[in-house]
Amino acid sequence: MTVYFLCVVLLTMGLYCLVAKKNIVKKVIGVVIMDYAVNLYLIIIGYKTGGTAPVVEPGMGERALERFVDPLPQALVLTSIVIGLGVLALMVSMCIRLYEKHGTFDMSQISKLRG
Amino acid sequence: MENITPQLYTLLVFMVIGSIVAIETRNLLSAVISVSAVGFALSVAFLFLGAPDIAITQLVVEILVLIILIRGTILLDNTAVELHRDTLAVIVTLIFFGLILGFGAMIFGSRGFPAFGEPLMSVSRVYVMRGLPETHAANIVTSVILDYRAYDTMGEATVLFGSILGALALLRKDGKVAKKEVVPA
Amino acid sequence: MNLVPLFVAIPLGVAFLIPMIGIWWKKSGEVLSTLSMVALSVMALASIGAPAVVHHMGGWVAPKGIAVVADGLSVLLLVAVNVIGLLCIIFSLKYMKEYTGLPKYYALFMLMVAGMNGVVISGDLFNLFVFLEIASIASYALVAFGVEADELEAGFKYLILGSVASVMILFAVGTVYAVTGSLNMADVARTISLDWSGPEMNPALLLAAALFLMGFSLKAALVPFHAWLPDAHPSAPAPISAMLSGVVIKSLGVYAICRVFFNVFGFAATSPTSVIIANSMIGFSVLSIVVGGLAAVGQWDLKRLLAYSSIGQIGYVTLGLGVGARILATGESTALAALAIFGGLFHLVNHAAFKSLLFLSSGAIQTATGTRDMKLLGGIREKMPITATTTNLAALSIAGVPPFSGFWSKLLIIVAVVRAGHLGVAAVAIAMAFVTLVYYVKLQRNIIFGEVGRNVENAREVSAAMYVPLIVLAFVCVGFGILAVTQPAIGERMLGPARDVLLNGAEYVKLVLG
Amino acid sequence: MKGLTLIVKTITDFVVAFIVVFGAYIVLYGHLTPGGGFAGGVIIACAFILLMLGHGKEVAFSRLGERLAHVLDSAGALAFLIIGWIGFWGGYFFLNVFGRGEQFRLISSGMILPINIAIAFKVGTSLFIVFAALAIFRRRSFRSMIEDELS
Repeated sequence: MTVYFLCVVLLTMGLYCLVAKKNIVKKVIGVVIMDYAVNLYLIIIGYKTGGTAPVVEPGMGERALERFVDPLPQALVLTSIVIGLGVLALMVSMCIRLYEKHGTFDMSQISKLRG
Repeated sequence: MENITPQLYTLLVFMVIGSIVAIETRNLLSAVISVSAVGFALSVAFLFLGAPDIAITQLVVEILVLIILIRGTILLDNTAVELHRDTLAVIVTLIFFGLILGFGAMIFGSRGFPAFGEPLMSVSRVYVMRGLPETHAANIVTSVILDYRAYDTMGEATVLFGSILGALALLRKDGKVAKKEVVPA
Repeated sequence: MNLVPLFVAIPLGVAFLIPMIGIWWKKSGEVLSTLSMVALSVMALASIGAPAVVHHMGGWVAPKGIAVVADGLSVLLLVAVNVIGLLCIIFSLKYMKEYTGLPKYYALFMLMVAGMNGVVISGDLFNLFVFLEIASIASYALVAFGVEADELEAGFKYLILGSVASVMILFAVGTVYAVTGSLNMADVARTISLDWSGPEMNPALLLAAALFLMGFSLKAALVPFHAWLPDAHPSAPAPISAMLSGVVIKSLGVYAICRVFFNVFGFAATSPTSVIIANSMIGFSVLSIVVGGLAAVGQWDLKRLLAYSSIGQIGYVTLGLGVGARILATGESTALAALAIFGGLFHLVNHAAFKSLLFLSSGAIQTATGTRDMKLLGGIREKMPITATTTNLAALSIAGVPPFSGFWSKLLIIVAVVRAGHLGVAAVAIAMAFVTLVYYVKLQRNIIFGEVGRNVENAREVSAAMYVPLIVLAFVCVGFGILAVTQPAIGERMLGPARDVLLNGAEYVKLVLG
Repeated sequence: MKGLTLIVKTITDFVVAFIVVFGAYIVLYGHLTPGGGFAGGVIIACAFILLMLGHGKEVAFSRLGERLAHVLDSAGALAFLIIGWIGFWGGYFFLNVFGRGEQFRLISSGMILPINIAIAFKVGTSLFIVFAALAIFRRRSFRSMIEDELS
């Protein structure tokens, strides 16, 4: 149970980084940490005590299959990691484009728009 | 039937500390390297949790993330000087932090949420039991992502395609052919 | 053989082809995307009134594989997305001429359409998340497509907040999976209704519901989560603003809220969770109506005014749906819930039509005059008669002047709210309807009528590729208003199936799982 | 100066081949052992990125032309979609109409292997392209600043 708890702590720390830090690279790092937290959470949901990796080897019986951890969250996490990578590439390209326009990574100096 | 809990806790505590360093350090290079350390710890944690596929992917993606972050951003500007702290944001987040932790304690201990190490597996039992005979893929995770849920994986490939296309679109030289007078808002 | 997957497969195929062919054939984007959007619109319009269909991807039957479902609600959204997408593409043909990198623009546009179609027909929670990401990522890139400083900043803001929303939604999906052991919406709904619809509350499901509500509200820009919208919508190129305001916030936000809460979580009369969800929906809606309306009054940037107005109008849509949900959750009369939901859906369609019309008009005005500052505009009626007329019609419609369509949908929502007994909410909704009128009168006086502004003197009417979509949308706005009064049967045919999907949440389980 | 020192260049040349082979192994055996198209594709992309870091982008592009990379990127995604379409012809989108073959063999499990290869092409080329684009953009826009740093 404490494991879930630490995941949530990690998630909140990412959120804190996103909200409180002004540097846009720091904001990117916040998003990355949040991604880690969610991926870990999903894998932990699928863990079975004493479980093994869900790869069948020749001659495995029913008992061995019973010990497999849940494969579905792993499939979800694989997708989620890829999405995270894609978002990161997009974010980094926005960051260096912003740097080119403003010469700084500081959001409070970049910010002109009023929300 | 080894007990992995001690290793898992060690890794998780390491990850939390690494994240704190990444968030609070003034030097962006240190921040990026700390966050990558967290990522590598995550990859090891996946290995302990019986997810070698994810561990491999996390590892290689982490390398790429590190390279992209360093080459893309850090070489430009390395220091993150906080001119002034946004106290309101800090307070709001701390309150949020407390709420989530309290809420989490309530949820993760409750009857409605399965305890750690006892997943329900109502649908995935079918994957585990019938995966090999139905799809002929020995790696059940692959059989899930590329056969049972291939449509999701197509979406995943599309996300990557879209984000790369978006990044290329954002990195082109000039946005407009001939600039017109634009009156700022 | 049912053709539902083509709504995703066609735009995806086109999006993959355009960058490849675009290396040799510069016009590929324009041609391929227009053709495919025509095909998609025809398919969407043809499926109105057809019986609901389920397609099991890969032949794996529902809980094992991914199901794709096109029921009444999905078809309604498919029509809105594809028809408005087609009009925006036609508008882009001329408008986007001043930008570079056009193959990338059209490919991203098609990805956005594919993502929205995928969200709308998805029958699986994780699949919904994946397609939501496709649409979001394409829209992040499109918002910053002009690569000017403020566009990049708006895009970055949108990207950061969108990532937060995505993380919340994924966390919620994981929690739902942990509790129910399945990802298929119908299967999850069945498990929840069997195990957790009693008076005992499952805190984990409440957490999942809260995270879903926050995540989707961020995508829909309901008020505590609206910070990205007033920057992102004005910064984007006009056709993209029209798509964002017209359909993206609806299909990624409002539709997802409807599907997840009405069909998956369900508003069972005995469950305390459902009342909490319905109350928070109403709360967010009222906040959106008030904040969006009041903020819009003070704007002088045309597109920013429209963006704030979108927040307020989305508030009306979710108000109708939320009141309907609350009535279902407290187990009062179903007929009243039907009225509220019908009003909400009607306003959703109306808003899709007139807000995309207004954003496209703002693009036409910007092209002709080079500005969107309302202080520099004025008197375009003399120089650009067609654009002025269509803008005027849209403004009248959105301001809720009878007999235009916006009046009828707002009337239905307010009547439902009053009859449900939320008099305070109704008073706010009525007051803010007058505020809407105020800022559209301001828009009319400063842009359409009045003295000819400095930038308008040399303006000329835009070319046909730009005003044809405007005229079509104007006809839709007026047509809905007239049809709503004279031919209620047509409205029933369009919106009835969608309303029934939301009203009888349990039918969905039977449809998918048989 | 293009790229890094001679030692790095020599070792890079030597290592890249191994990395690509390893990536190909991860891709091809994705349905039998842990790994798959995505992880393998990223490994292959890393090999090309290593080339670019060691030798400069010209050498990397001489091994994989820029235009070819763009075409492969789209083609990989398109191949995936076409495999889905082939199944649609049999009644369901993504229906596995290919023969399943014998268990635990390389050529088995129908469409999984072709999809893995398609994903590997798609992921490998697209990550390479985006990295190259980031590097080129940086060099174009911040040339003076980077030269200061290197000198």
